[in-house]
Amino acid sequence: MSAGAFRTATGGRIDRTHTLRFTFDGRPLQGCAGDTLASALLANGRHLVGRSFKYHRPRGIVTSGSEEPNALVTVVRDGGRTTPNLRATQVELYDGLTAISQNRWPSLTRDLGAINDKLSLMFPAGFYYKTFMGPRFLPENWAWTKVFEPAIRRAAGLGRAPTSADPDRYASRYAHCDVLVAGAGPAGLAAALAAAEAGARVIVADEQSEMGGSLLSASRGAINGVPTAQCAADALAQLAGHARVRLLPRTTVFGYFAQNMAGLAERISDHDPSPDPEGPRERLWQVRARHVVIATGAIERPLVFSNNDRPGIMLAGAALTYLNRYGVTPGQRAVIAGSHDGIYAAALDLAGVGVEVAAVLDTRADPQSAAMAAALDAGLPIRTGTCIVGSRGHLRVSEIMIGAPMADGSIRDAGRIPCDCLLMSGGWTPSVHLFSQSRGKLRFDAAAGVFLPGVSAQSETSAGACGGASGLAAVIESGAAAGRTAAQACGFGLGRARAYRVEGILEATEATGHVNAPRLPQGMAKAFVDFQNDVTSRDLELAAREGFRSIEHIKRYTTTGMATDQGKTSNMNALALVSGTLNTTVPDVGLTTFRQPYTPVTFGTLAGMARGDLFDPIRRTSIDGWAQGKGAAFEDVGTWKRAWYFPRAKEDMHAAVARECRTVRAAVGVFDASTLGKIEVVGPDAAEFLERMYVNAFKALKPGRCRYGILLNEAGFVIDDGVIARLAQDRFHVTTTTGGAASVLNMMEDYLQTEWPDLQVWLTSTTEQWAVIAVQGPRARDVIAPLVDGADVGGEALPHMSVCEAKVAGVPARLFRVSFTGELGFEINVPVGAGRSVWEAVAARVEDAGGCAYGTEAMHVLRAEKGYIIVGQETDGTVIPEDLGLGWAIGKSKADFVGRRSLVRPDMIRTDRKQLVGLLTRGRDVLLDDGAQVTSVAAPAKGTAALGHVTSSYHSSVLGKSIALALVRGGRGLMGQRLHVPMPKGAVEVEVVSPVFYDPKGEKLNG
Amino acid sequence: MQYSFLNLVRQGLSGHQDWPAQWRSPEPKTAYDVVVVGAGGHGLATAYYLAKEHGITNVAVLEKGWLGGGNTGRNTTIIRSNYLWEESEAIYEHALRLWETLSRELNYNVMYSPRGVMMLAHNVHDVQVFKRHVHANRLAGIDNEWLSPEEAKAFCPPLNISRQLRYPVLGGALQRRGGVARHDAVAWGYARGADRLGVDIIQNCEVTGIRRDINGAVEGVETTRGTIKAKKVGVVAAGHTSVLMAMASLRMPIESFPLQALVSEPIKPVLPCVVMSNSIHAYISQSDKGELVIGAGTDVYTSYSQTGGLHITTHTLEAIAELFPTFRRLRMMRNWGGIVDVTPDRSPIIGTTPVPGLFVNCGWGTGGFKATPGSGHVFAATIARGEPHPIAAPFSLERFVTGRLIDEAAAAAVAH
Amino acid sequence: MASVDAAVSAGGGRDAGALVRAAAPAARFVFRGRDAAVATVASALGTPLSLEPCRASQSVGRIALWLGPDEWLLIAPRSEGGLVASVLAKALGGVPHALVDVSDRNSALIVSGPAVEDVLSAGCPLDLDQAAFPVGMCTRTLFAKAEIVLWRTAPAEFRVEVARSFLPYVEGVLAVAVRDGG
Amino acid sequence: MLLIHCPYCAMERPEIEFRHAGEAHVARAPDPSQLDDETWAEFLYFRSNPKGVHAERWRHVHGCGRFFNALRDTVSDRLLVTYKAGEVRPELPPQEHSR
Ligand SMILES: Cc1cc2nc3c(=O)[nH]c(=O)nc-3n(C[C@H](O)[C@H](O)[C@H](O)COP(=O)(O)OP(=O)(O)OC[C@H]3O[C@@H](n4cnc5c(N)ncnc54)[C@H](O)[C@@H]3O)c2cc1C
Ligand SMILES: NC(=O)c1ccc[n+]([C@@H]2O[C@H](COP(=O)([O-])OP(=O)(O)OC[C@H]3O[C@@H](n4cnc5c(N)ncnc54)[C@H](O)[C@@H]3O)[C@@H](O)[C@H]2O)c1
Ligand SMILES: Cc1cc2nc3c(=O)[nH]c(=O)nc-3n(C[C@H](O)[C@H](O)[C@H](O)COP(=O)(O)O)c2cc1C
Ligand SMILES: [Zn+2]
Repeated sequence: MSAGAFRTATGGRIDRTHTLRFTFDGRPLQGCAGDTLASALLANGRHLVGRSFKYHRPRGIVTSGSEEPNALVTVVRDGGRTTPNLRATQVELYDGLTAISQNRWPSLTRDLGAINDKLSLMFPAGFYYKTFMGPRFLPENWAWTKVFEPAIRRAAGLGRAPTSADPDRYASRYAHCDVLVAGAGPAGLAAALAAAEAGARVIVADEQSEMGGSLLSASRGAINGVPTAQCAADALAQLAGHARVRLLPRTTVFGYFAQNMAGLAERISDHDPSPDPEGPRERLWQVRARHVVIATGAIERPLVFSNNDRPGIMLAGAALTYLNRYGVTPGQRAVIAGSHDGIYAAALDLAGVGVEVAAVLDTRADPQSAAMAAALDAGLPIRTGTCIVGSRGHLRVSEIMIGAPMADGSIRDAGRIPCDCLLMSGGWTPSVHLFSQSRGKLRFDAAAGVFLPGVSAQSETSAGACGGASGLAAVIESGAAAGRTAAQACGFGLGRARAYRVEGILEATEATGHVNAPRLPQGMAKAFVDFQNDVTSRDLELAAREGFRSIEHIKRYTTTGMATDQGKTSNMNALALVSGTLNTTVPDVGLTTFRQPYTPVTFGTLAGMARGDLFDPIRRTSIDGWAQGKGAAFEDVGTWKRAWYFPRAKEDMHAAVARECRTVRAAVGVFDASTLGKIEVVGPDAAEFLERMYVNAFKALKPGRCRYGILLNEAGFVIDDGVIARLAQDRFHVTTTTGGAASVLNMMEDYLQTEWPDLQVWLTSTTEQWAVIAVQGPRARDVIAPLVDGADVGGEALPHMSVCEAKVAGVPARLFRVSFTGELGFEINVPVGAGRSVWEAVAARVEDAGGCAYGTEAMHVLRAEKGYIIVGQETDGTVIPEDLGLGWAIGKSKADFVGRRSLVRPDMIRTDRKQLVGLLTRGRDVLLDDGAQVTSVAAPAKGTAALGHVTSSYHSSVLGKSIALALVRGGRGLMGQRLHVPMPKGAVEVEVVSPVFYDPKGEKLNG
Repeated sequence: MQYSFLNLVRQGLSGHQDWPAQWRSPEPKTAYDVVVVGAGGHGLATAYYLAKEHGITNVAVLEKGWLGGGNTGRNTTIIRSNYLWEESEAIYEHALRLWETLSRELNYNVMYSPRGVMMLAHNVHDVQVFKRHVHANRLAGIDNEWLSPEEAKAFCPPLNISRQLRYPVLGGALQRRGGVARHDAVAWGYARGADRLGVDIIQNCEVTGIRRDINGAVEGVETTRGTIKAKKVGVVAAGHTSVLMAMASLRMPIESFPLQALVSEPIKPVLPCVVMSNSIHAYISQSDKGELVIGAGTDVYTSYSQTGGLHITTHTLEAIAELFPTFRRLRMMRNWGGIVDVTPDRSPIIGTTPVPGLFVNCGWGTGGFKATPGSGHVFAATIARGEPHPIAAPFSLERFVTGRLIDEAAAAAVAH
Repeated sequence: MASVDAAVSAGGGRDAGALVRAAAPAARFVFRGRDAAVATVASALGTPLSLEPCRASQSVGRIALWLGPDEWLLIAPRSEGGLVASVLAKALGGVPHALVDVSDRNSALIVSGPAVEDVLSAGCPLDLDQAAFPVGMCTRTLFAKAEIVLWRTAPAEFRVEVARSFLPYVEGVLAVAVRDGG
Repeated sequence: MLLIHCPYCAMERPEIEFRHAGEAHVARAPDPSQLDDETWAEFLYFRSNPKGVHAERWRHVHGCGRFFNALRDTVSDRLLVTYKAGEVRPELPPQEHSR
């Protein structure tokens, strides 16, 4: 037989003619198109697929869906595409698939870690809190950090992270719809159809490769005369016919956020043996829906009994899915057990394909149902009032022990049944995850023993099994009704309701079945509640015994529900156990919080296309290309790239910067200042507005003149500065720091709109309108004069701190006479489109004049030589103008400006505040570290408070020595004194000097 | 019963039947000497040190939910003391020293793991700021060292130090004594310790009012389990501080924001240390169980909802995936939020209040887990003596009036 | 969408079909002011300024995009820039207002094609369905991490105005989005 | 991600287009120099930070650029109403408070 000895002859949705080869732990196997890795492994009789987290117990496939706790594998692909911790139940088989098991060494069948199982008495829940603190004779924490913790870490974890970078791409999309349907089982499909037919814009997402949910596992029955298994395809075809319906298979609705936003993770290419290398692997959808229909079904619960975790023990519903959807039988001799009618359907279907049904065990004493009657008719060996008390077998179950519960609560031995698989059903838990994430309140349905959606918090409806509907007819009905309600909530008419007639189904009589009272183990045996994290019934009892009452504590102490399946199959069992142990009710104990994601979501999917150059915008000036051509090095300033320095042949950064500085001082330099923020402030009240914003007086500023502006926050601290030019009575050109451009504009708008809405003044960002070419140096005027048309650039006509309009190199420009170097300087503002050409014209003349282009580093050195501050370097959000020696800038006659009141708070008028000073090192070449501390003695005792710190430190090639700016306590009163700067190699003696190192009289400003 | 390897073995042989409750669940008494509001790490530590160091054992810790269920139970557990300002250095270093001996002190393994905290610099400005920290810390006797990108990579192999990164790693500041601890164990250890010294920890008991006598001084609290008298009340309620202080008609310089964190599925050890990147908002370590524990940024609006927006998470994972390209295929397993109490200068408020008998310890914002032992220690002293412990003194409420802020945010963006 | 496959491929297909091209060079002005000035501009420009939020108006190649209750982005052919500036300046005379030339501040892209909504939805959080974002609607918004002004000029065509330095980024994201069908 | 109704654009827009701007109705005194240190500190730093209905400011920064006010429930994060800057805080129907 092809593709597995446990494959049925016919049936299922796989393509038997299309054989796929794959390997598991190196062993070559075959499956069929349409298989999952799990179904293909089972078809080959392979149940053992992994080892548990803590005890390394052999584990098999328990479920057929995303709730799988055990069957986690690593799928190996080329390069960085290997992925750990995938659920075999969700991995679609493709030709050549390579999967390996995890958390075992040296092999899955012989795993040394299994010793933990033998020693498990030492490892109850939370054991690590109680030990590893000694031994006493060793220093505190020594053994823990050196021995125990490393050992624990090595033992923990499941799969291995890839070792090379992920080469795949991830896409993302915002989407909007009227109705989002989560889950495309019978309820979801009926809802989608109803909503679509009412005219709504619908998105349907289902995490599986094929839509249809439980319909795909149906073996009998019909809806409106169409066999159930065919119904999904019909519904999908109809949905596809609606232009406003979007079907998203392989897409998990993983999160339900505020105001009906849902996060969806679409898996696009993992199922493909050779995916399009250009295409994305997965896609994040952020969907805003007006109404959400949650139709996510229900999840079956395991039974809790001794050794309930052996390979070969699986959920009955899963077995049905493997049989009817994948054509796979779970074994040759099956025992089927549970407290729910589902077991009869499973038994009948298995018997129907020739599996020997060794026994059907119903824990209920006297169940009555059509399903049971059918099983009786078929002659299946049914035992009611019977439970399972244990299992045997090594790497696979070989036998189960059964018992009969007595009236006094004890259990009478009722024998053993040899088998190679046990199919169990402890009932069904409605998937209320998304509802709960939407912040809806759950209610406990005592009759069914489950939590169901109670009070909604958002516009949503739960339909089908997740909403508590039982039986296919009711499920479809609730889905259709939900779809109609949803469309109506979005303003569409109710429309005609479709009629659905369901026939021939073995309906369950109860929605879910009560949480099965666990049959607790005797002796050493363990009964697992949370399979993946190896949490046993005993761990839960221990937690209760140790005083943990809250289920939240019990969860964290035992780690139940904290594995990759987040307790999908285990939380209700844990809850039942705990409430039993604590002698209270399930709703009194309550649930832990449902959190997104519903199932794990790839980091790459969440990061989307934000990687490499698209991680954040890379902003480049219009002159950037020129700088690149000259081999400039760049630095990041906010999102901008700025030319940092322009190394010439063999120059390192130091040499290049030294040359650039000398050239500016001796001749002329040209600098790209385009990134400076610019705001055009226009209107009759413009001067008044700026007067209120900045510390400086602006009303008195004459058109054509500029002023250095300092901006404080309301707390009085310097947050920005820049040159502000008055272009006309009602028009200012304000510049800000590169990093401050957006926040200053925001702050100005804030005051304008909310504090002074009466002012007639408007703001426009012009940062990107103007390219700014700074020409600085004694020859600056010579360089630009021939290029300027329409203005006199002479010292009289255009004095320091003035502005005019002119043509530069033929381009209309705003020409500023300003200096950030202390040299004669101009800043040519031209429209960005002409930036490069004007720059080239200027740069050519600069070079002819013996000058050069300089970068931000030289700019920093030049300004530091002059003692000019840089916001963010000399300031750190705790500095007021007076600290910087900028008290002079404050408009003395002004009644108010932003931050003024704060400047007279007690701490601001202290005399021992840190003040900006210059520092000169004893040795001329000793360079202080940025941020080095300043102390009064060379070797301060540990814990001595510093006097201050170095804010800027450079080697000045022009002055032939190192210079530094520093904020020092009472610094202006310490001129000439010797202080110390402790550095890694010993303290450096420094002299406190004026922060203006170069041209203190400012004579060079005039060339 | 003492926790020890020997007792673990002994108990193992008898099926662990005899472990006593880690703490009692007592009924509240009508009066206590001190009531601590909030059974987070800080509140429990406060009670523990009140009993242990000041002999004040007639203490109740009132908790509206389950102890440790606030931010203590939802933080990324980063511990370090390399803060900038002297006042901060003093308190965080005080805490770090206590961390180093905490497991034995409490006889509870809190799994303090000094595996090193590395903060990455991505631009010249970052480099300058971090170097300033390094220098300041060294002067204060706090370890902090500067690493080149290559050294950073050697310390943390999965780190991407490619110069081609949008924000390349230009180096990092490493505090080797920094690390992580098992957050729940910290709450449980202090709870057990305090309980053993006689403190009543009363869960599911929400404080709904603060009672004051005719002189305005505190005389007790109203709770969902009745009135409880006390002449001294210490509020240690993190995100809920404003709500509690409003009960005494006090407004606070605090806003409460959602802060999110997430974990990946567990994987074998890949990340040996803690990595923080303030400028691109990513914080990551690997727990002993194997999950990557990742901290995100705060949402922009105030909220009491313990959840946050997806866009905050995606933003964080963008940064993580860029710094650790081998993690891109790993998957987020759970995402949650806490409510952090943020002050204007990102430094805590510890001390007295204008209401006699009412003490407050709050404002730890995004970074108070690391301070837990130190905070509890100095707050206990403050309550016991009725005046601020010297280390706590600079963190007074008055600083907002005088303007003497301790602005960690100004110098280093977010402070985890 | 005729079949399931077609419906699915609209979500992930690569033949989605959208085209990105640069718009013709334009003159641009930000006009800000109060009611009196608004009327004056409208008549001088020959194009009414929409007072309805998020609506564009245009005639004879002159375009006014509502950006805010006191803010419009005026766009004209590049060659008419000088003319528009002087006409407006003259008309506005003593009326308080702000008119700022931002011709070079922005660049513009035209994105068109049957998949244009999906492609833009790769980065734009707004509902671009015609019912929600009809022809003639314009607004500042976000495209991934860049601020843009988005204007629907035809059922399957949008104009994207973006600050100059963000253009490579926006083009980069668009290129990826087109390749991925959104 | 919240959905916020901008009263100037007259439509709901996604949160990422907005910038939160702190508590609303914290008025800056016309002449701050008249205030004592405590009152000024109150204006600068002290906030009501309520658990429940909160009046706050938002700016539609990547939209129309306007600052406006909103009432939001800080427990459910539901935006109850938004209104233009300068308008008085609206009264909510009683049931909104209790949610
Ligand atoms: C996601 C996240 C990541 C973080 N990461 C770090 C990190 O890496 N490093 C770090 O140092 N810090 C971090 N922090 C911050 C840190 O968690 C907190 O600063 C610290 O845990 C605060 O401890 P606490 O004891 O003061 O507060 P909590 O643990 O929040 O305790 C306060 C308690 O008060 C209770 N309470 C409130 N109101 C009442 C009432 N009316 N009556 C009774 N009880 C009440 C609450 O239920 C709560 O249990 C993070 C925080 C978050 C949310
Ligand atoms: N209520 C019960 O106890 C019970 C038990 C067993 C079977 N059933 C039967 O099962 C059917 C229930 O139908 P239904 O439509 O409610 O459920 P269903 O199980 O048929 O469909 C749910 C679908 O939702 C998908 N899904 C779940 N979570 C998702 C998520 N977060 N994102 C995307 N997709 C997700 C699943 O893959 C599945 O396809 C009925 O036929 C009913 O009789 C009910
Ligand atoms: C450091 C740390 C590690 C965590 N590890 C896990 C984990 O392995 N599995 C898990 O499900 N949750 C883990 N959590 C998250 C908790 O389950 C929970 O989400 C968090 O404590 C917040 O509580 P809440 O979600 O119940 O509100 C971890 C939390 C923290 C703080
Ligand atoms: Zn708006």
